[in-house]
Amino acid sequence: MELLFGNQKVVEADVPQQSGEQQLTVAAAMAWARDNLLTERPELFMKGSSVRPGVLVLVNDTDWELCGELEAAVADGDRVTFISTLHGG
Amino acid sequence: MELLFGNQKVVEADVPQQSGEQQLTVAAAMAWARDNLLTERPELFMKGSSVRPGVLVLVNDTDWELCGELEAAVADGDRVTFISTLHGG
Amino acid sequence: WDGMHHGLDKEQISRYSRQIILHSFGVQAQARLCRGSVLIIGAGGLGSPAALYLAAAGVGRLGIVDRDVVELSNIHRQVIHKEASVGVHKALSAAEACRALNSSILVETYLEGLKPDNAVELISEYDVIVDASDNAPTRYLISDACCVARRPLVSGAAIGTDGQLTVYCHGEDGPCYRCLFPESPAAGNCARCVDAGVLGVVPGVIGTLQALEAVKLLSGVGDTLSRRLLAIDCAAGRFHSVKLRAKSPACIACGTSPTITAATLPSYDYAAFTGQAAANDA
Amino acid sequence: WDGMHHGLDKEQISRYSRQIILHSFGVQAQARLCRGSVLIIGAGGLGSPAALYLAAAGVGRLGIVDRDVVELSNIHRQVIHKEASVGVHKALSAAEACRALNSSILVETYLEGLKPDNAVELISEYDVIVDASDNAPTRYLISDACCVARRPLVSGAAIGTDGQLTVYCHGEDGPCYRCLFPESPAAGNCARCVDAGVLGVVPGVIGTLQALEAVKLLSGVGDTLSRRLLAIDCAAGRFHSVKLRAKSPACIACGTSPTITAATLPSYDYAAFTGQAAANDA
Ligand SMILES: [Zn+2]
Ligand SMILES: [Zn+2]
Repeated sequence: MELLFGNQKVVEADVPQQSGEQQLTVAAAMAWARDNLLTERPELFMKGSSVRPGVLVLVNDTDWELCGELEAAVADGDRVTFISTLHGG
Repeated sequence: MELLFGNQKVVEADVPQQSGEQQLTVAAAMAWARDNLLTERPELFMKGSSVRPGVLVLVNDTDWELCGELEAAVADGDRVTFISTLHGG
Repeated sequence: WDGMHHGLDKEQISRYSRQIILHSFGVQAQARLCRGSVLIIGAGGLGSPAALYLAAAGVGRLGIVDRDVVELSNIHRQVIHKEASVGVHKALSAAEACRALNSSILVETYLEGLKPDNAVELISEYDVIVDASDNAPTRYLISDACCVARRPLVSGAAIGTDGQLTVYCHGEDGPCYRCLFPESPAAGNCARCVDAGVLGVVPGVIGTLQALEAVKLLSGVGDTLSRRLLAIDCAAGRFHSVKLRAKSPACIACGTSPTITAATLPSYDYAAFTGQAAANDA
Repeated sequence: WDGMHHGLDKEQISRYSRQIILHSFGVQAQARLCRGSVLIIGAGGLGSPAALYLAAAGVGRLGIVDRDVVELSNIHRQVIHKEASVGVHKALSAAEACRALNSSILVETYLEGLKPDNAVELISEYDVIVDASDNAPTRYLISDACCVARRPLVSGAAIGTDGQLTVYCHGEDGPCYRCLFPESPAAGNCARCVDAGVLGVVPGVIGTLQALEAVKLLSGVGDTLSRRLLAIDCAAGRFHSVKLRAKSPACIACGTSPTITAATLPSYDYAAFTGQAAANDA
């Protein structure tokens, strides 16, 4: 995801809690990142309300599929990482 | 330290707090490990009350020299690691 | 000394003595390497160190698949080839280097590349498969064929200063490439070394680690990277290990009712699925 | 395109094109590699991939130090040598492989090994030093000479299924080997590959990563492993990065009042200090 975040690979961000929601989810964190961190071509990051094909989403180094995908809860100090599958060799 | 801990590389241990001491130190944890975990040749691990030459002591992946060496405090959940310097190539 | 019935001759005992005296490896693990076989798909940046280290380690039979010839601009990362091999078929150049390192092993070459109509048959002839290819359609093809043939797959990739490594299709619950990425990324998102560039030593690190995983799979020694992905940021010097999902029952390649089978795979359109033509100039 | 004044000729531009088009590297970093020099001490398990990748990457001048000849039992991990090179001097065999990969670079060989009376002079002739040796006295000697000559040192080691990597003597506060280990381990605690065995691909992984660190130091691109030690457990597939202390003002090699200097180093008794004779059959 290097390109998408202006060549910064690790971005620490305070994602604001949305009013009316109980708990921040990965979905909300992704939407916030798309709107606030992406410097170019957001379509390389998301597709609809989820992540684009070929991107693995991790919550604290664990595949989000094991944590509830879009609905996975994220709390203060949690790390959400996006890894693009690579094809080069 | 593989050999010294009976081929187990990561040992999780509950080191008992010594009565009369405020806070568990690396020194106390080491002495406990020597007496309770070592299966053979404790002299390969310690020399006197400190670690033998060629062994790097880490507290949560940080060189103990940066944490206060023998007096470094360790708490529940902290990880103390011993790495032997290698010479092979 | 568990030296009975290992089937190694005197020269092998001498050649591999440093692995044999290693307590955690030993003569039986070495004998399993010598009896085993690995298919390396791609003799480029990843395949170069993978082939060298597997030949040196004593894997009994190595297959090398590539369809391109060596170019001068390959050599900064494809260290199995020499200047004098520019213009020579990569699989042949790599095989020659492997034989020069170890004449006691068998090295076979496949000069047509991996295709849907030969993939399952070819992969079935080997114990462990190494994906050292460089493009999305070939990566899906290899993973699918490994599902059909039930072969463990050591998958590596590198671009720029980044690398990735994992083991697919292994054990009870190990996922395949499709379990992780059921939908192919859009063609524009798939950087290849030819287009985006790569620091030569990066595929070197990943390809060497692929050899390590193949050795562990063949010998039965150590824990492989099934359900774990290693992501390396070589510029920052960061190594990141992440926990992956289990295989998906709904996966069309490795699930409970796969639609990709020995019968259907040969006619699957990988170019259409990925929006890219296959290339194999790794 | 920052292609002005880089001093690369047309063949170099073509040969290194995949590194040059990489945004984070580019033509100026490549030019620094081509102008730079690296001394590799030990042409064994670590030195094999280090030399291959540094030659391929285009480091302008490589020095290779070793005093042993190739044996059949080396080749399972020392992939720069060939069966046909058994009996040939390792430094010569390695140099020949580097030249076959890249005839545009200069490769120099030193067949006497590193000794206290030649170390500082030899190390001073190179920009970056790679410790690919296999014994304690040589490791202390290399570190001391790098302190005296003020050269950054890429240190790698491997035994069994374990490997270690760090950069010493670099930057404002980077420690040297003595800062970490002022006292040498007892001789009985120092396993060597010859005695304890080593899985061949393990020094392969570490040596390739040593080439990466040398490329970063020479090119100025990326963060090197100064004050960080990478410990790899290849059997478990675990990569462990630890934070190291800064250099010690009291260090007798790199501190504020060193007793090991260009004048005193040649007569320092490394065998007595470590209780071991030096060997260099990495
Ligand atoms: Zn699957
Ligand atoms: Zn020092």
